[in-house]
Formats: sequence, structure tokens, C-alpha cells
Amino acid sequence: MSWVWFHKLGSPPHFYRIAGRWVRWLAWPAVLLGAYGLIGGLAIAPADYQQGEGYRIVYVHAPAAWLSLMIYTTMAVSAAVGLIWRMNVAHAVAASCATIGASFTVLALATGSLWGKPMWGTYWEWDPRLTSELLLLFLYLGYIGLRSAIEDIPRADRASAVLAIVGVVNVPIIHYSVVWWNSLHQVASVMKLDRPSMPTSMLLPLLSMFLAATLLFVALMLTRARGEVLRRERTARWIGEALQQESA
Amino acid sequence: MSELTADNLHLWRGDLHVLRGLSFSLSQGQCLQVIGANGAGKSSLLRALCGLLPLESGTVRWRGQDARSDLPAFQRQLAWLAHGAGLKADLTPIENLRYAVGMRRHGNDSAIAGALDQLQLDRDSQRRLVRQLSAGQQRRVGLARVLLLQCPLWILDEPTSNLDEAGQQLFADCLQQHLSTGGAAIIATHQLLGLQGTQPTPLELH
Amino acid sequence: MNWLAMGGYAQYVWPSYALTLIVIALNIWWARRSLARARQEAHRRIATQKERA
Amino acid sequence: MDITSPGRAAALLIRRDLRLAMRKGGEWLQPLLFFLVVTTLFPLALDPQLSRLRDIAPAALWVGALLSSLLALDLLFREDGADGTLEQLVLSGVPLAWLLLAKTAVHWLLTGLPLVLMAPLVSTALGAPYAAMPGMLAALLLGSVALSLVGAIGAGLMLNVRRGGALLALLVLPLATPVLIFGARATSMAIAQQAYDAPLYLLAAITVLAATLAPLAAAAAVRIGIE
Repeated sequence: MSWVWFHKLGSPPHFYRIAGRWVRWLAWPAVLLGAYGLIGGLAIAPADYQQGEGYRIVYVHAPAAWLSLMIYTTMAVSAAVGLIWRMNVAHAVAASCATIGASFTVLALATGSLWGKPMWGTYWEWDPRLTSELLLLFLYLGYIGLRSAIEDIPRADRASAVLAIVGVVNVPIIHYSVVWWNSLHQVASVMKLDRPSMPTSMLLPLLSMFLAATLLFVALMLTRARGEVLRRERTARWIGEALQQESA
Repeated sequence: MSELTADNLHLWRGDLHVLRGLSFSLSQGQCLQVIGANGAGKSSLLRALCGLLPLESGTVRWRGQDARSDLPAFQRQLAWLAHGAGLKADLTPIENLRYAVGMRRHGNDSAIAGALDQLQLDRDSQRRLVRQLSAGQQRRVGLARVLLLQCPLWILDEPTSNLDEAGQQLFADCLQQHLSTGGAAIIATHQLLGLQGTQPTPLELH
Repeated sequence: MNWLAMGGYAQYVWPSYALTLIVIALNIWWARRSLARARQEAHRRIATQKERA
Repeated sequence: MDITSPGRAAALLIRRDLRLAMRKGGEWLQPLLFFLVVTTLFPLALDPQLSRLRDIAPAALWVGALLSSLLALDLLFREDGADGTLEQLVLSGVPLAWLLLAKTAVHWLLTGLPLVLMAPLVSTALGAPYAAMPGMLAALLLGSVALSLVGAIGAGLMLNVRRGGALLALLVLPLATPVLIFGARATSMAIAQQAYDAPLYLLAAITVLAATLAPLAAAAAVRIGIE
């Protein structure tokens, strides 16, 4: 029955073991893909005919921006699963996503403004993408703030799950409001991201950076989720054996 | 067939395992008295039974049906009296009861006044703001709400706290009347309930 | 080594990559620390439960 | 068993909250006074020239409206949560989202509407022409409703959480940015006597969305909050 994996993943001891293995399996491809992306982006790919070498920042900015949104969505989906099916593992995953997502949102904002300086002449430009990214950061900080304000873990899980779900519903609304707002005031300054044709030597490193970033996130998240599962586990005997097994 | 059955209830408060696989059943006309040291989880158990606090595991069945499957229907069957007054301080007892009972069923002012008289709250206090009443008087207004809701199941947390001797006797009579008409009750209190007929069954939490 | 000069954009490209490595390193350190701390807590909890049982 | 219908229960709840507000009038005036104070800060920060003020009037009005609705959220659940009546609402058997919609309606009536009624006075002081009034009032009416509804979610989440006014702002303000964007835009177009129906329609869409979804989220938040 296809749902078996879903229930098996739901059981903390199983998740704790599986996640441990996945972290090891994912770490290496992430490093390799990342290395290829970095070298490709910095050295092999030709300069952009308009922006010259400054364009190479896209190889870190785009994956970071992609991660910030993908992580928030993952967080909201696992929070919803945790709330609806009352699965502690899902809440553990949601709790693990928050700080990783916030850190990559900050990275996306920083690399975005560093990229903006040569293009727009200023470090901060109320560009629709950057502004949405900033508001996404506030959503993250609100989530992290609420979670840390409630001591009781199960209650913090449920309250922050409601916030994550409300937040994810609002992300597209906020984004398109900002795009609408920006389009009125000045010419849309399109970031050199959605270019029609990109030579493969430019595209391949970018794709591998995207993949590396995603694998890195999953590995990071699963590492934290294993800890979060332990914190949510009440008195299960399995913790004892799992810890002995690990340290042995 | 019992009114309310709970089996294998587990509940934690922080990392304190307050309910460890608790099971019990409650039939019509029966009163369960929950006793235990402070912090043993008496209030948590009662709030969990009402559906205010989610249980980590275990089920609560009301007349054979899982309470959680249709929680509003189950909650309409019970009257919950918390440790606090559960009243608006800036309303009079009559106004409080008109709104609190009106939420559930069509009450009318004469029934409300009747209930307050039954609990011997003098007419003058019935029209003063709850803020100006003593804790004992506020407790009587809370008990009047429980009477007026006319629910088969009472779940009361320290109902006789702040009540004087006469008040406790009044409550005992109301409880006796409730049980004799086939009602059931779960009460967390250390005081003797002073029932005449069948004595309350103790439920020990340790 | 004009590659390092990044066609005049060195002051923007290199900080971006440096920041990226910092954020990645920070996250790795955070993740491992939170797992280690959770394990210690679990150890302590098991110890206290053994006493109480 | 003559069970009360949700409609009648909501009406009762509205009457109860209105009666309570009558008895504690002062408390409900504070958000309005806060709005007046905040909007008078802007001219002091800029300069008294009306033509210059006209440009920032939408910003002053809408940032003022946003902050005062945030301030007013404390009046929504905190007292009911403390005295145990919120628990009784949850146990009433009437759908909680419906009851919270009624409570939010009263909350808007007492903190949102006065603000809208005061806005013409404030906006004239900020140099808005008389012709801008209808557009501005429509936008503020819709916007304040949406703010109260979205704010109710934040208020629910903050139940029994350590005094966190700033956290409440951090939770609610990002969700309120679309209201700010479309509301301020409609107001500035109204002031400039341009056609303001585009942002107004978008604002109305957000308000309708908030009216349907926000109470559900607020109910979930309250159920968790009173644990």
C-alpha cells in the first residue's frame, strides 16, 4: 500500500534511523554538485554580455532565493501534516526548517543587494523580488519568534503550525501585491534571472547549484529533525538503544 | 451502558507524565470524585475530558461514540465549571447567565432568577456587577450556570471552593438532584461532597 | 591574475561567495549542535527516568 | 432540547460585547486617540505646507490605521481568555469560527469604524482635497475590516503568551502589507482625483478573502491558545 512509507516515516524511531542514513547519502552529492556549480559559475561560464563578471553572483543568489521560498513551503506543508494527522515527526521537520530558511533568506537579501549595487548603483532597491524576500524574512522571524515564546513544545508546534499555514497562504498574495505596487511606481527593473536563452555552459552550473542547495537543505533539516524528534519523544525506550548504537 | 468511558488516557504537562494510561467509566446517576495531590493533573484531566486540552493518546467515548468524532455535539452535552469564575466582571449575574446560557439554549430571565434564588443569591446581588460580589457569591453564579444548562454531564473543577457551609450544602442538594435524574458528574475536589445516597466513586491520580 | 579582479566586480562577487560559505558553515554547525544538545537532553531524561522507575 | 442556532448565539455575543464596551468606554477609545496622535506626528516630522503634506497623507493615514488596529487587538481576546469566558465559547457547541467572526465584527465596530469616521478630519488636516473623501473612506472601510480580521489571528496566537506586543506586530504586519499597499494606493489616487477603482477592487478582494478564511485560522489559534 503506497501509504506505508508515510506511516513508517511517522514513527519516531524509524525516522531517527532513516534520517541519519539519508543525511550521509545526501551530504556527498551536495558537496560534489556544489563544487561543480562553484567552479562552473566562477571560472568556466562566460561573462554576461551586459553585466560582465558581476553576473556570477547569480550562482549563489538564485539558489538562496529558491531555498528561502521552498523551505517556507516545506515548513508549512509539514506543519499542516503535523496539525491534521497529529504527527510529531512532521512538527519536528517544521521546527527544523525555520532557522535554515531564515538564514538563506538573509543570504538571498545580502547577495541580492550586492548584485544590485553594480546594476542599480545602490545597495537596496525596492525591486519586487527583493521586497518580497524581505517580507518573507519577516514571516520567518514571526514564526521563530512565536515558537520561542511558547515553552510547551506540543503547544508551540500547533500554534506555529497555524501561523505557517496562514503565512504560506499569504506569500503569493504579498508577492503579487508587491509586484503590482512596484510596477506602478517605476519601470520594472528585471533582475537578470529569467533570461530567455542561456548558453548551457552558464545554465548547467546554475542547475547544479540549485540541486546542491536543495540537497544541502534536506541534509541540514534532517540532522536537526533527528534532534527535534528526540526532544518530542516522551519516554520511549528506543532512545536508549539508538543512542548506545550511535556512540558505540 | 455507561455514559462516559475513558481508556488508556495519556497526557503530559511539560515533561511531567500526568496521566499514565488512565481508564475509567461513568454511568448515569454516578459521581466520580477526582482526588490527588496538587499538580497531579486533576485540572488537566478534566480539561482533556472537555476537549479543551488535546490528549496525547487514549480515547474518550460518550454514550459509546468517540467524543472527538463530533466534538461540538459532545460539548453541548456537558457543563464545564473551571477553577476561575468564568464570568464577565463588568456584567451583573443575570446578564452573565443570560448570555452564557443563551449561547447554548433558549433560557429566560425568570429561569435565571429562579436558579440564582435556588443558590440563595439575594436579589440585590443578582443586579450588582459581578466585580462587586464576593468569591463565594461568584461561585454560586457559576453553579447557577451549570444548573441552567441542564446537561447530562457535569465536569466541575473545585466547585465548592470559596463556598461557605450553607453554600456547600446547597451544592450537595443540586448535585443530588442532578444525579437522581440520571445525570453524571466528574468533580475534582478534596472536600466531602456530603451526598446522602450513593457515595461518589473516588478516582485517584498519583 | 585578472580573473580575481572579476572584471572590476571583485568587490561584489567575492563577498557574495564568502557570505554564502559563511551561511552554509553556520547552518552545518547549528544543525550538528542542536542534534548533539538534543541527544544530551535525551540522555539526561533517560537517566532521571531510570532513577524514578 | 431547544439548541440555540449559530445566528442567535452570534447575536447574543455581539450584544454582550457591546454592553461590556459601553461599561468600559475608555478602553475602547484608546486606539482612536492613538490614531489621531500618530497622524499628527507626520506634519511635525515634515513641514506644515499642505501641498507637501498631501503627498504623505496616504502613508500617514494607513500606517496610523495599521498601528492603531494592532494596538486594539489586545482588547479582542485577552480579557475573555483571562476570566475563562473564552473557554465557555469554545465549549458552546456553536462553530467557534462563527463566534469569533461576531467578536471581530464588534471589535471592528468599536475600533475600526470610529477611525474611518475620523479619517476625513485627519486627511483634510493633511491637505487632502474634499473630493478625495469618498474614495478614501471606501478604502479605509474595507482596509480596516481586513485588518481586524487578520489581526484576530495574531491575537488568537498570542493568547497566554508572555506579554509580546512587538511579537504580535511581527506576526500581523507582514500579513497586513497587501492591505497597506492597495489601501494607500487607492487613497493617493483618490487624492490625486484619478480613477481609484483598481486598487479598491483588489482591496475588496482581500477583505472578502480575509472574512472567509481568517476566522477559521483565528478559531484554530484560539483553541490552541486556551490550552
